[in-house]
Parts: sequence; C-alpha cells; structure tokens
Amino acid sequence: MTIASALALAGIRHRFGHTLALDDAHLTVAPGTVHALLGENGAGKSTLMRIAFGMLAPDAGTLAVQGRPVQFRSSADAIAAGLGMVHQHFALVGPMRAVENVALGSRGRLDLTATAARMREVAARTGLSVDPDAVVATLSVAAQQRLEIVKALVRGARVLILDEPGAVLTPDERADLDRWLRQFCADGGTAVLITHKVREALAVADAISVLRRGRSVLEAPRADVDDDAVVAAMTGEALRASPAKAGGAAAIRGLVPTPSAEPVLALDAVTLRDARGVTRLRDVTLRVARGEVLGVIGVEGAGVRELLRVLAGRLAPTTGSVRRPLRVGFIPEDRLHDAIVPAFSLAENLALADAGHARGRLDWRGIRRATADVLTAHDVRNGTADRLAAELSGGNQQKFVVGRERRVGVDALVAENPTRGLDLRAAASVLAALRDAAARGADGPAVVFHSTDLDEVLAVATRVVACFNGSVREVPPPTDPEDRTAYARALVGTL
Amino acid sequence: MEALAALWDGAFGSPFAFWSATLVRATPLLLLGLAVAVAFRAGVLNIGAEGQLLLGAAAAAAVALAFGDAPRLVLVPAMVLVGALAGAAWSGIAALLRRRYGVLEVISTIMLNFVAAAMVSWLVRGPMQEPTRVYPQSSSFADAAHWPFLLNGQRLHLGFALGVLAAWGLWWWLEHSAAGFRVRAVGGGARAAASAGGVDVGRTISRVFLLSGALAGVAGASEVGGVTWALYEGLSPGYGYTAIAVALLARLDPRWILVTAVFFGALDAGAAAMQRDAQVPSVVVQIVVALVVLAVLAARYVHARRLAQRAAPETA
Amino acid sequence: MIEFGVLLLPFLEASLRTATPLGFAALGELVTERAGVINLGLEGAIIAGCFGALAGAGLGGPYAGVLAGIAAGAAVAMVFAVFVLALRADQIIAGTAMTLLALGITGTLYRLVYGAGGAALDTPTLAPWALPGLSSLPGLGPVLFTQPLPTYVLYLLVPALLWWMHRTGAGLALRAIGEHRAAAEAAGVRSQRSRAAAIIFGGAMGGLSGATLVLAQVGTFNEGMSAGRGFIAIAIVVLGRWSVLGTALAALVFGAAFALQYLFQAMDWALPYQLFLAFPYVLTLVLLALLRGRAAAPLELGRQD
Amino acid sequence: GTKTSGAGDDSVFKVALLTPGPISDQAWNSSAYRGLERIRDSLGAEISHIQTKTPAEFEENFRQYGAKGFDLVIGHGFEFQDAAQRVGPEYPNTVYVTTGGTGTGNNIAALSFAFDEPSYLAGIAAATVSQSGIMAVLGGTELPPVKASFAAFEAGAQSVRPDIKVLTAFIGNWDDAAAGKEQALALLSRRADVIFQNADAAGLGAFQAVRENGKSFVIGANADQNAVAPEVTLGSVVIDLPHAFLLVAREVQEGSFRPRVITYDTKSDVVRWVPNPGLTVIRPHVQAHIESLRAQFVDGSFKLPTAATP
Ligand SMILES: Nc1ncnc2c1ncn2[C@@H]1O[C@H](COP(=O)(O)OP(=O)(O)OP(=O)(O)O)[C@@H](O)[C@H]1O
Ligand SMILES: Nc1ncnc2c1ncn2[C@@H]1O[C@H](COP(=O)(O)OP(=O)(O)OP(=O)(O)O)[C@@H](O)[C@H]1O
Ligand SMILES: [Mg+2]
Ligand SMILES: [Mg+2]
Repeated sequence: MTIASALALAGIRHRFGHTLALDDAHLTVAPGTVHALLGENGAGKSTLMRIAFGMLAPDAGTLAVQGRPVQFRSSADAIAAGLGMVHQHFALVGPMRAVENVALGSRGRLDLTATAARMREVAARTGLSVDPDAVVATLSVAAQQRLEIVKALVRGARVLILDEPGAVLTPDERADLDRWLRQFCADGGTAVLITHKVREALAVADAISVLRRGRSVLEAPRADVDDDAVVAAMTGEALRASPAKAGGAAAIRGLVPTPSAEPVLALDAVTLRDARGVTRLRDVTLRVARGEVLGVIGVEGAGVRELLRVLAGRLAPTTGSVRRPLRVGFIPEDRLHDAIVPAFSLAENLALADAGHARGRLDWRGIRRATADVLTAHDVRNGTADRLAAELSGGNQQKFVVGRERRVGVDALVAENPTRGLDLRAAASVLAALRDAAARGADGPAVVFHSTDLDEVLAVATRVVACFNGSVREVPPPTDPEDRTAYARALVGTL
Repeated sequence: MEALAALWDGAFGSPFAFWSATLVRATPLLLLGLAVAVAFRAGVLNIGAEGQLLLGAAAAAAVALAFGDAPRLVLVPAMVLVGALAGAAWSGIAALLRRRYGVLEVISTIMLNFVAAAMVSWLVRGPMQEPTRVYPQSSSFADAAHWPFLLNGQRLHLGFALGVLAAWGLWWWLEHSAAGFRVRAVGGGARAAASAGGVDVGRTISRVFLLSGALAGVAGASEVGGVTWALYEGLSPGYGYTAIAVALLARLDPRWILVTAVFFGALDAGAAAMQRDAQVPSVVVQIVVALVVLAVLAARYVHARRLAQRAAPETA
Repeated sequence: MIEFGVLLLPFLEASLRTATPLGFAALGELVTERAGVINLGLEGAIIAGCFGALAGAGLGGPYAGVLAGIAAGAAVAMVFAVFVLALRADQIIAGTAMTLLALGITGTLYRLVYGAGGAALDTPTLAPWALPGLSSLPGLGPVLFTQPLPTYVLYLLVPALLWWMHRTGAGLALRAIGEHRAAAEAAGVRSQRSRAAAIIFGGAMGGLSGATLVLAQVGTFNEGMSAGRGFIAIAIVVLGRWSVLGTALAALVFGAAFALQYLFQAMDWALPYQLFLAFPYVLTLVLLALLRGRAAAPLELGRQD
Repeated sequence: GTKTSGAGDDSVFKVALLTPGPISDQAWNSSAYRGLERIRDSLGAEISHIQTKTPAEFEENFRQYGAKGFDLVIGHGFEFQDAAQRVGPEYPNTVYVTTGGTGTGNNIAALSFAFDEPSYLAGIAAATVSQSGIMAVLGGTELPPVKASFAAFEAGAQSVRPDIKVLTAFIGNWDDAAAGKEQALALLSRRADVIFQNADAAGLGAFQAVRENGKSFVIGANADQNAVAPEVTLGSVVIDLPHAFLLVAREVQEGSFRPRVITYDTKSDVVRWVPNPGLTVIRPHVQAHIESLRAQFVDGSFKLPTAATP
C-alpha cells in the first residue's frame, strides 16, 4: 500500500488574540522525504508545526498522519501517532539531567542506563553527542540544541519535525545532521525541516514549502525551484540571496575607517574562574577601539561566553583589570532568559535596558515613543509598544533586542550569536546594523561580535581573535581572503 | 438565607457596619495586602507579614507607653515610624538569611511568625506587662497615643487613611518610578533584569523585603494605635495569612487591593453578624465564608471564559 | 542531677511519634509540589482526616477509621483540584479557602454528631505492635519497632516514593511537570491527569496524617486539632529541599525539636515558657542557615493556569 | 454608637455570650455555653453567642450587642474586661459582665471565681497519692486564673508534703490535643505521676497520656471531667458556670443588679473539688482532712494566702 502523505495539514487557521498567525495554511509531506518549510520571521512556521504536533488546536483546518485523519488533544496523541518534534524554543526541563529529559514521557519502569546507551548510539550515528548525566541547565545552548534533536531521535519517531535545528550548530554538526536526515528518510522516515538558510534547505530537501504572513505561498518539489524563486516567495519580492556572503570579508574590511587610537574596551591580564574553580579565561589582554568590529571565534567551552560577558560587564573577572564605558549594549544568546521579560510589554522591555541606573520617575510616554522607533527601525513585525514580548515570534524578539541594544549613545556593543533564528533579511539587517555602528568610526561604538557561523564573522569583523582553552589570540588576516586554514587551526589551538 | 442577609447587613447594612466594622477590619488587611504584594511583585515570597505585624505592634506600643505625655502630633507619627522600623527589622532577618545563607524566605518567614508570636506572648507577661502584673497585656495607652478617628461617631481611624495613601503611593511607585520598575523587572525575570538591565538583583530583593516588612509593621502600629490601645497577645487572627489571599485576589495590583481588602473585611464583619444576629454557629460561618471565596474564584473563571469567547468570534 | 540516659528513650519515642503525622502530610505535599502545585488546603485535609478517622473508627473500628481518614483527606483535595485545575483558580487562595471550609465542615459535623458532650476518649485506637525480632534489637530497636501501624506505613512510604519518583516514567513525568510543564507536555506527558493524581495523593496523605493523630495518638477529636500541622508540613518540604529523603529527615528534625521542647518544659528550668515554644522554629532557622546553599523550588510551583 | 435599640421587643430578656474558644471543648467554653442555655431555659431569655479571637473583636461585638438592646452581655474571660470598660459607658442600658477580671462600672461587673480554693484541695489529694514525690501542672497558655490555680495546687500539695515537687508546662494554645499528650508524656517521663491539667480541648491529650501510662493520675479542670478517663482521673476542679451565670442573669432580669466584683467561692458552691467517685485511691483520712478544710473555706476560718483569684 502506498500512502500519499506522511503528514498533511489543510486549511489551517489559527489566531492568537488579535494576531491571525495562520490563515489557510497547508502542508503535504510525502513519505520518505525531507520537506523544507521556509518563511520569514513571524510567518507562522512554528505555529503550524505546533498544531501538527498537538500542542495547539487549530481554529479551523484538518490534519492527517500517514493518510489517516487525526485530531490531537495533546502532544501525547501526536507522539502516539509516530510524530516527533525538535522545538525552536527548547522543550527541555532545565534542572533535570539530559538522560531524564530523553526518557521523559515513557511509561512504567524507567531504565535510564538503557536510555543513556541509546543516546550514545545516536551520537555515534549522527555526531550529536551530549553527556547523558549533565544537568540541562548547565549545558550551552548548542548542547541543548543537540539534546533536543537527540531526544526526538531516541524516541524513534517516524515523522520528525525540526524547527530550526541548525541555528546554533557548528558547520560540521550541521553537515552531520543533514547527512543523518537523508539517511533517516532513505530508511523510510519523513522529516519536516524549518530553516532560514535557503541554500541549505535546497541542498538537503526533496520538497519546499513557503509560508508568508500565515498563508502557504509555495509548495513544490526541489527540482522545480531555485534560490531566487524561494526568496521571492518568502518576501513577496525579488531579492538577492545572502547579502552577508556577498563580497567576502576583505571587501567589507576595506569599508571600515581606521579605528580611533584610544580603546573603549580594555582587558589587562584578566583571569576568570567559575563557581567550581575551573579557569575559564586565563591572562587575557585585549583592546577594542571605536569603529572596530572585533570578531570572536571559538568552540564551545573555549571561553567565548565568558569573554563576552566580561567585556559587557555581566561577569567580574577573578583577577586583572577591565576598562569599560558606562553603557555597553549586550545581545546575549539566550534571549528569553537573559534579554527580555516575556510577560512585559515591549515598552517595558525597552525600559529594562536602563533599569539598573535609572533614577526618579520613568517617562513612559517617551519610552513608548522610543519603542515604536526601534520597532520601525528594525522592522519588528506585529509589534507595538504595548504588546507583550511573549507574543512576538522568535526572530522578531531578536530584532527587537538588537534594536534596543543599539539605541543611541552606547559606547560599546557586545553581540553573541545575534542572528540565531533570524530569517535572511533579518539576519542581514542585524549584521548590517553592527557594521553600520562601527562604520561611524570615532562617533560609533566599539563592537564585539561572536557567531558560530565563521562566514558571518568574516563578513563583518575588522579584526578576529580566537578563544582556545581560556586564552585569547589574535588571528592575523590571511593573504588569501578565501583561505580559512588559519581560523580552523586557531579554533583547535594549533595556530 | 437569613444567614446570608445577616452577612450582608453585618458588612454593609448600616453606617456603623460599614465604617466601624467592615473598614476597620479591612485596615490591617489593606496594609498587609500591600506588604505582601510589593514583595511578591519582586518574586519575594514573604509569608511573614503576620510576624512583622506583631513586631510593629509591639514596638509602636512601646513608644506609646514610654512617651505617653508627648503631644499627639509627635507621638502618632513616631508610632508609625517605629512600627515600620520594627517590621522592617523583622523582615530584615529573613532578607539577611536569604542573601547571606541562601535560606528560602518562604520557610524563614513562617518560622519567624511563630517566633514573633512567642515573643509578644512573653513581652506581655514580662517587660511590657501592666503594672499590677496580673494580666498578660500592657497598660492602656494615654489619649495622645490614640490614633485619630476619621469620621464622627465611627471607629474608622487614621490607619485606613494611611492604607489608602500607601496603596496609591505603591501603585505609582511600581508603575512610574525607576526603583519600582526595578522591583517589577526582578520579579518578571531576574536573569534578564540583571543581564539586560544591570539591575543589582540581590540588593533590590533585600530592599523590597524591608519595604514589605515596614508596611506590615505599620499595620501592627495601626492595630494597637487605632483599635486596641494596648498590646495584647492574640492581636491578629492570622491577618498576615489572609493578606496573601487579599493580595493575590487583587493580582498584586495595589489599587485592587483596596477592593479585595474591603471584600475580606466585609466577609469578616458579616461573619460576626451571622453568629450574633442569625444564631449561626461559628463553624457554619466558616463554611459560608469559604464558599463565598470559592464562588468568587469560580465567577472569575466564568468571566475569563466569556472574555475569551468574545474575542474569538471576530475570526469568522 | 538529670539522668539523660533515662530521658533519651522517651525523647526518641516522642520525636518519632511527633514526626509521624508531620511526615505523612509533608510527603504528600512533596508529591503535590513536585507537580508544581502548592496546596495550602493541606491543613484542611488533615482536619478532615481527623474527623473521618473518628467517624470511621466509631462505625467500623480503627482500620476503617484509617481508611475513612484517607478518603476524607482525598475528598478535600479533590475539591481543591477542581478549582485549581479545571477552574484555574489561584492555588494559594483556593487552598486557604479549602482549609477554612474543612475546618468549618468538620466542626459542624462534630457538633451535630457528638453534641456538646464531645466524643470523649472512647474511640477505638491502634495499639503499638512490637515487631518480633526487630523490636528487641539493642539500641533503637524498641523505639523504632514498637509502633502503631501508621509508623510502619511511613517507613515503607519513604523508599516507595523514592523508587516511584526516580525509577518510573510516571515519577519522572511528575517531576518534569513541576519544573517545566510545557516541556513535559511536549514530551507527551498528560499533565492535568498527573497533577490531579498528585493533588489527591497529597490530600490522602494529609488524611492519613489526621487519622494518625486521632487513632494512634490522641484517641479523640476536637475542633481545630490539626493545629497548624498542615503549614508546618509545607515548611518541612522546603526544609527537606523538595526531596523525599530530605523531607523525611526534616520531619524527623521537626519531631525531635518539638520533643525536645516538651522535655525542656518538663525540666523545671526557671525560664519563660515562650522560649521553649519558639525553640523548634529558631532551631529550624539555624539549621537552614548552616546548611547554606539555595534549594531550588520546582519552577512551576504555585503558577496559575 | 448609632442606635440604642433595634427592634421594639424590649420586653424580651436578651442575653449574649462571647467565648474566646470553641464551645465544643468540654471545658471552659462549653460550660459557659451550657450556662447560656440554662439562662434561656430558666429565664426564657433570647440568647446569642459568638466566638471571638482578638481584642478588636471583643470590643466591636460588645458594641453591636449594646446597640441591639441586649440586657446582659457576658464576656467569658478576664481578657474581655478592657473592652467592657470602653463600651460599657456607651450603652448604659446593657449590663456587661466578664468572667474574671476586676473592672467594674455603672453597668459593668466581674465574676470572680475562687478557683484557687478547690485547686488547693486538689493539691492535697494529689500529693498524698503521688508515689514519686513529683507532680505536674499543664496549662494551655499562662492566664491569670490558671496561674493562680496552679499556685494554689502547689501550696496545697506542699501543705501536706513539704518536699513535693511540681513541674510546670504550657502547651501554647488550647486546642492541640496531640501536643497536650506529648507534653504530658514528657512530664511523665520526668517521673511526675499526677498531672493537673487546665488546657481545655488540648488537655484531652493529657488524659489520654495518663490513661496509656496507667501508673499515674490526672486531674480535670473547669468542667467535671471525671468521666473522660474514669480509671485514671483523680477528680476535677469544677466551676459551676451555669449556676453562676444563672445567678447573675436573674439579678439583671429582676433589676436587682449592682455593679461589683461578684465572688463565687467554696461557700457559694460554685467552685468545688469533685473527687472521682469511681476511684478509691484517696485514703479516708485525707478525704476527711479535705472535707474539714472545705468547711473552713465555707465558714471563713481558713483563707488562702494569695488574694482572690482574678
Ligand atoms: N503565544 C503567542 N501569543 C500571541 N501571538 C503569538 C504567539 N506565538 C506566536 N504569535 C504570533 O504568531 C505569528 C506567527 O508566529 P510563529 O512563531 O509561528 O512564527 P515563525 O514563522 O515560527 O517565526 P520565526 O522564524 O521567527 O520563528 C507571529 O506574528 C507571532 O507574533
Ligand atoms: N529506589 C531507590 N533506591 C535507592 N535510591 C534511590 C532510589 N531512587 C532514587 N534513588 C536515589 O536517591 C537519591 C536521593 O533521592 P532524593 O529524594 O534526595 O532525590 P530528589 O531530590 O527527590 O531528586 P531530584 O531533586 O533529583 O529530582 C537520588 O539521587 C536518587 O537517584
Ligand atoms: Mg518559529
Ligand atoms: Mg532534590
């Protein structure tokens, strides 16, 4: 027997309060295929998939799995029907161990040893390794992302929904994941992959769907579309793909004026030990001047996280001295916990940035106006000053945070994976914003920028340093702009 | 039915019922509700308003007794101030335990309530006992220490006015001041407040704890200064615990606390009337009061459902 | 001179006796709280358990009393569950109202059934059983193993809960709900069902706590005899840092502190008795400060739907 | 106050009672309620009862009853006396009576019970029964009448056995029976073998402790509690509240009320030591001694050193 579709959604409509998130959206995924779902931030991708997984009930529309109509009352029903999902905002229980998160949802006696063994097995097959005994809250975002995927894989779902699984993975991990996905589908599995990287989607997918403002605007086999068609469908207009990569690093470096001599950020012999006494930064000396974009690269655990936080004034060093201006913008990786209060309005979230040193009375009218300015300037969709931050899509939340931290008057800006989860246009605009900030030379802030995507770093940075095992070393620009070997070696400490 | 009529009459049935029973009972609930709310807004679970009230009452009583010959204009403000300080000092213990030793305030404040009750019980049999040393209570205060009544012929006293003022002030402070916003930010998301706003979370929490204790201490001063005019044990029938319900029912909004405090004050006054006038035994009165509260919770659910349904149809 | 040796045995017995009802209530509340629900109606469940035990024992003997006590506690919790889960009421307000309701209903029924004369002390009670062998072990043997039935149930409850919470899928699900309900649901856990079960279990244990008070200790009922044990039990869960062993231990600590307080008062020391009454609470504060380190409450605790 | 009288039924005799605890406690509060019922039954009064907790409530309810035209309002405990002093002048047509206390006024009286007299006799009986030479008194909280009664108990005991020791403990409340039992057990473990309890409902725990112990005795207070645990109860120190209430209510109804401290002592037979008739441990010569002292209390030839019980 052949089944037309492993997963089919038709005529889906869903409303959040006053926002119509989905309006007549549809998706048909053939068995044994990887189906890429694309769309700009806030287009409704996550909402559609949460409906498919039983987490939300649609206001209208129908759902079928393996050709059979279904009505899910909860995720438990979806899981029973053979679905698995990797969530954009991780569905992980922070205080629990990784292995317990994987075992969650099972019935009867627990066998955590067996679960851990299966996690290792998955790691061996896919390269996605997570320490089963690690407490999730202590894991980096990248490791949590891996865990989220491992969780779905260990469950043995036949239809797997992945909501932006690649956003914080290293290029190698992403390649491994793609390879594994192809294998999974070759073995009869089915996958829906949400991503913002059009090229990667085209590279791995058998079919493409695009949502725009809650409506399905494109559904086609891979062979029938190219970059431009997809981008045009997503944005509703023709646009050149991937501005970040256009031109390459050297070209951009040329655009940037010479930095002013006087550094704004200065670390001298900074050493940092964490609560458990592990040395995270050792003897770091570093200067960043206005007009510079300092790119920071490093693998997980190399000290990038700590370096950025010391620069941003969010962590105090154990020894050594730090010179920082009063106002440092900081765009942290974990926006839901570290950057915004989801239950606050956007105006309140804007005020949050000054909360520490504000005095006296708050001028809410002015704050609301400033919020509206940030929302328009950074193209935050569906936002008004009085709307709750929780009601924005992930990408729009990120744009808001970037806009807030770039407000006039910051003397330094520290950004940690700021394009995570952003669509093409949004990512490009964030990168451009960083570049523009620095481009103002002695009038602009000093910028420190970290991304797990080396291309992004090279596209924006005027200077690159690498963290390895807590030490920070500058990577001299290679003579050939396309030569990546120096960076690769810096990452593993063999420069 | 007759019982419910008595409940209503006891709370609102006459000017005396409203001004002298309902609002007098609402006064400590109002101040304590605000104390609880401001702490909860910062994510500080201060269950210790009860103990803070007792300390405030004892300290204010000590002032009233020691300086009975001072003019009222000096004595009454001094009672307010000292009551606030004592309440803050008592909550300060919990704040210190939290900051220095990581002791969760939910438990430390409960423990401190028991200790405060034992302390007052000892005070009225020891250093603060009346001069004949027979009764477990202090002497009655001199007239100068009696808080002024607000209305002619009614028992409503200055404490209620302070409560209304505090409600308005607290609302303004939380909504419009930078310091109040910090409190809300810490309660909304301590990590984000620290990381994005550079808010000193530990300090904010300690301060809010002191403010909360101070408000509760004023409630204590208001009870001895406005109602009992002497220090007794068993001064509070658990006002500090009821205040948690008062604050939560108002969704921690100071303006609504004014309403919910009066609601609980009315319930309490009406409950007494049921016993007195309708011969309903105290145990049955408890049932009626509990059912009224549960009915409010159920009504609120129905109301929320209606609102949600009203929002939905415009899809069509 | 005070003969400490002579007092040691009675002290240990008193500690265990006092800890038993607290232990049941606290372990029940622990399960409820691990599911993210704080039940201030626990005090109500205990008093309902007291009355249920009295009524049940009067009708069908002490074992029927135990069952009736459990059922009464569970019934109170069920009403609480309806309000909190189905009507999405605030947990603290609903719990407070449930305690008031249960105190009122038990008082009313007691006055109706037993009149002004009261139930006196003629309720059939559970006598201690000496476990053969174990009770003659030297040292703690006689203390630990000459106990009424509920104490043995408590001994078994601790490892059973440990096993259930850490070695079964349902236990894992419960803990996950308490920490991050949306994540648990996304993993296929039916959280409402688990939370309802956890609340009712907590109420049943509160009822058992009340039954223990009536049938294994006092031998009668009086209005308000729960005397704040529900609130102490909630504090015990915090002191026990939301763990099974910690909670059991914290119940023992409280039991011992109260037992010591009773003993101090019997010592004829010329000190204000309020000092002794405050002792268990001060001791708890000191212990908490010495233990240091923040305990983390379940993250969803008290969160309204 | 607002109104002097509500309804026009001024002819009806109206009596109210305020108790500080539940009327099901088989002791202080329940006997007061029985007193109220006796007033209703004997004098045809319309009655009202309220259980109150705080001084603020005492005062408010005194006022409410005054405004409703009640003829007699009884606050059951010395703790009501301040409230009576404040409210009494506002409602001159209502008589306020407090059980205990010393405050009087135009329409205010205090009932004073010589609870110490029978307590003294109980002390004698207990001391002669004690094997260990150690006894104990166990209270709810330390209130003036309780304190005086305990002191008289000790004095009585020492009058026949100067070396006897009396331990003192308080439960801290009046309704935690389990705590009452544990406190009693702790006292027993200190070799006390007679416990005089005065803790209302919480005191029931002391009866249970002594009964399980089997080798010691307990003494009841306020009500006749000899039937609670007959096999171990030595006797009860009783206040006949119904009788006392009826006497004062009759005065008020007949218009013969005079404001004063009305003392009820052994002579008026309102307070008495009631040995448990089912128990024969008190030896005849001790009983005779107690009986002669009782007679001396009645004829006034013997007075206790302490002032009358507050
Ligand atoms: N809980 C919510 N409450 C209100 N509005 C919401 C909520 N969740 C999503 N929305 C709105 O629904 C729309 C679709 O959001 P959705 O998260 O599905 O977008 P997305 O395509 O996944 O975007 P992204 O790429 O940024 O993740 C957005 O306009 C968003 O603001
Ligand atoms: N059946 C069992 N027998 C013995 N030990 C067990 C059993 N089940 C669990 N344990 C272990 O006993 C230890 C102590 O349990 P405890 O009750 O303190 O954990 P907990 O605090 O409830 O768990 P957590 O906080 O990790 O959710 C745990 O580490 C647990 O792994
Ligand atoms: Mg999304
Ligand atoms: Mg734990």
